[in-house]
Amino acid sequence: MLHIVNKSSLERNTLDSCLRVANGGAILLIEDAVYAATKGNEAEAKLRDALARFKIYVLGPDLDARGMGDRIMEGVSTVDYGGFVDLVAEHKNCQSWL
Amino acid sequence: MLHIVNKSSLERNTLDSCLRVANGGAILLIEDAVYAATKGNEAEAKLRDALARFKIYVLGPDLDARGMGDRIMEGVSTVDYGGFVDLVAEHKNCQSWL
Amino acid sequence: MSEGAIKKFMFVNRKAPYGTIYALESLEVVLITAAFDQDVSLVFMDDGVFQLKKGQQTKGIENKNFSPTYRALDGYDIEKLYVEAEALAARGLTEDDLLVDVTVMSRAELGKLMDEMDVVLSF
Amino acid sequence: MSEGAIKKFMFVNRKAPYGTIYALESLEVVLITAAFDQDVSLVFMDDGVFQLKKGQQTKGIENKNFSPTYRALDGYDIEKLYVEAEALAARGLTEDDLLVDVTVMSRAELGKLMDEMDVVLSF
Amino acid sequence: MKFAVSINEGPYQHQASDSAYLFCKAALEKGHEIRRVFFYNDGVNNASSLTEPPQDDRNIVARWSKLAEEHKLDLVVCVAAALRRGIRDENLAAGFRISGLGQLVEAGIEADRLVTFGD
Amino acid sequence: MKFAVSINEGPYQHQASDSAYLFCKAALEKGHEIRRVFFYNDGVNNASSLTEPPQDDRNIVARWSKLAEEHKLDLVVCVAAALRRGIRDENLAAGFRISGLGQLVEAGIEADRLVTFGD
Repeated sequence: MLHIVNKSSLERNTLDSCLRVANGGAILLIEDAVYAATKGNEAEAKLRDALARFKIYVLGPDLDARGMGDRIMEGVSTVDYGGFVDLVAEHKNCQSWL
Repeated sequence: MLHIVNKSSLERNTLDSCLRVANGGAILLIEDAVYAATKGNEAEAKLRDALARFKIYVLGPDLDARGMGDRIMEGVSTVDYGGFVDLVAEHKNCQSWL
Repeated sequence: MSEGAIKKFMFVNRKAPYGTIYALESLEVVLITAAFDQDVSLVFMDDGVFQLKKGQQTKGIENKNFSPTYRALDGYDIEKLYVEAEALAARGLTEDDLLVDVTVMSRAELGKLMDEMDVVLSF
Repeated sequence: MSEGAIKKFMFVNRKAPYGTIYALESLEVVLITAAFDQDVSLVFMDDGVFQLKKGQQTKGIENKNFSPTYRALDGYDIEKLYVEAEALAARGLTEDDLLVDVTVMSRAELGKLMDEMDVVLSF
Repeated sequence: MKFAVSINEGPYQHQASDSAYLFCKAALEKGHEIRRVFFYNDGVNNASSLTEPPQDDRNIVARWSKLAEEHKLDLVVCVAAALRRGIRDENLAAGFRISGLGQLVEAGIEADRLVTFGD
Repeated sequence: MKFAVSINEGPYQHQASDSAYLFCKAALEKGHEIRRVFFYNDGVNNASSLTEPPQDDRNIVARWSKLAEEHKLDLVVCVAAALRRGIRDENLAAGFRISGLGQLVEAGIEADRLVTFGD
């Protein structure tokens, strides 16, 4: 299953909820959620732990828009909108954690 | 100064930000923020500590709408919209933590 | 149109009522989805569990109390209501506080259920 | 109309850019407030510090990069830019990452400054 | 005392406009003056004359229009925000007017208190 | 593959409509089908023909209309949500149609994947 998260984990609880409840699969961080996958962010350790259970992706255009393109943490993969489409297609189902 | 918070502290960081930065004065919890002042909520201990530094109010109509009117924690005062107006008038300035 | 296909729809309710419209709009889709004879599950987690709290009185905020609708779900054969145990506990609530009968589940069980769905809508 | 009154306006920016419009709309009010010859302070705290991050490139999201406007504030005599030290640290940022010169303050100092304002607008 | 109010979210989706309305009503009942209500960001959607909520729900737009008429309130919609969102004179509800962001700043200067309602 | 997309927020205030648009464009470029785009909640405000963003900004509504024309997309606006927010046939942009919530459920049934964009 693909989990899509779009809010900064330092502002809202959606990433935490996803990590707490979701049963593995993939997580795609888009919009303001991309900050969670950047080096030095308070969420970094949490994300690193999550890499044991999830494949984690971040939407590159959202990362670049926010000037964070060069800060992505290790183990997280960058995709473009085409990659976003592929991720949705490859997984049996998806959920946007709004 | 009057600090107005309107989001649940279990969903967003606004109450935490307010408690972290604000320098005392009064806090009014409205809309979904009222849950923070109810017994048994995870925010209860945090609120109790805050009572040492802030006078804390909760908007009664919002509490009643959510069926939590009988659960308000000790030390927090309930006001109606008229009381909300009084609080704004009594304090030199106010801020909505959006 | 649907050619008799039945899909598993899950509605994930994570937000408190009245502060935003999502809880109400979720209910609207739930009712329509049942009318399409689909397999409907409702999940209440995080602040979404507050949607089911007994005793909502909205006169003071001049808004409509839509919580009685949860009691009516049964009449539309919507019976799969799941509540996150950890969410209830973190909010000082117990099953007795809720308007309707629900199945309380651990977060792990909920995650597993989610995986089995065809369509997951989050509100 | 304002009869020469000068008030202390503070704009509290707490949200990341582009995910929502608030950062952009805050800038609009800031510019207008300066045009009214008011005393203007900008505070960046929580995710609001990301608004000042260097190197924003918005072509990929087909949105407008409004971050150069922060560099232009100086030209409107808007010079009081305060950034929460703890917020920077929690996001792996340093002053070198920021587009403009700012005064980095502790949360306690920010709280004190806030108390001295006449009007506080939060975005 | 002179209050000003600013609303950043549209009707129904968020409680902001409801809370602001009940705040204004209470302030007026207490004999305060509402110097201006400023609709900014999605708040401009509170001014659409085309809204038609279900019969059993509150009519947020009509409620503002009525309050404005009864108390001669100045309801100002931010022109730039309104253009972005499709609010113009042709779909502007009674009691509202479209003007610049300067009206918000002016309200902040002239009022004793400015209270913001948002998301 | 057949996709359906649901959008819960209005233009400009949140990135939801931008993200959904770029997702749809990428899916179409890859040869997928977009079975329907459903506008729900404040998402209905994406369909206002009266929007007029600043010259140097993207025109979110026009962009959807253009994509719909080029790819014969079915852009459906929820009627109940639209009435609450003042979107009607008289201010409906080209390429959109107003219909019931059943259209969202139907899209969920008929499409292989339903992706939601919101706040």
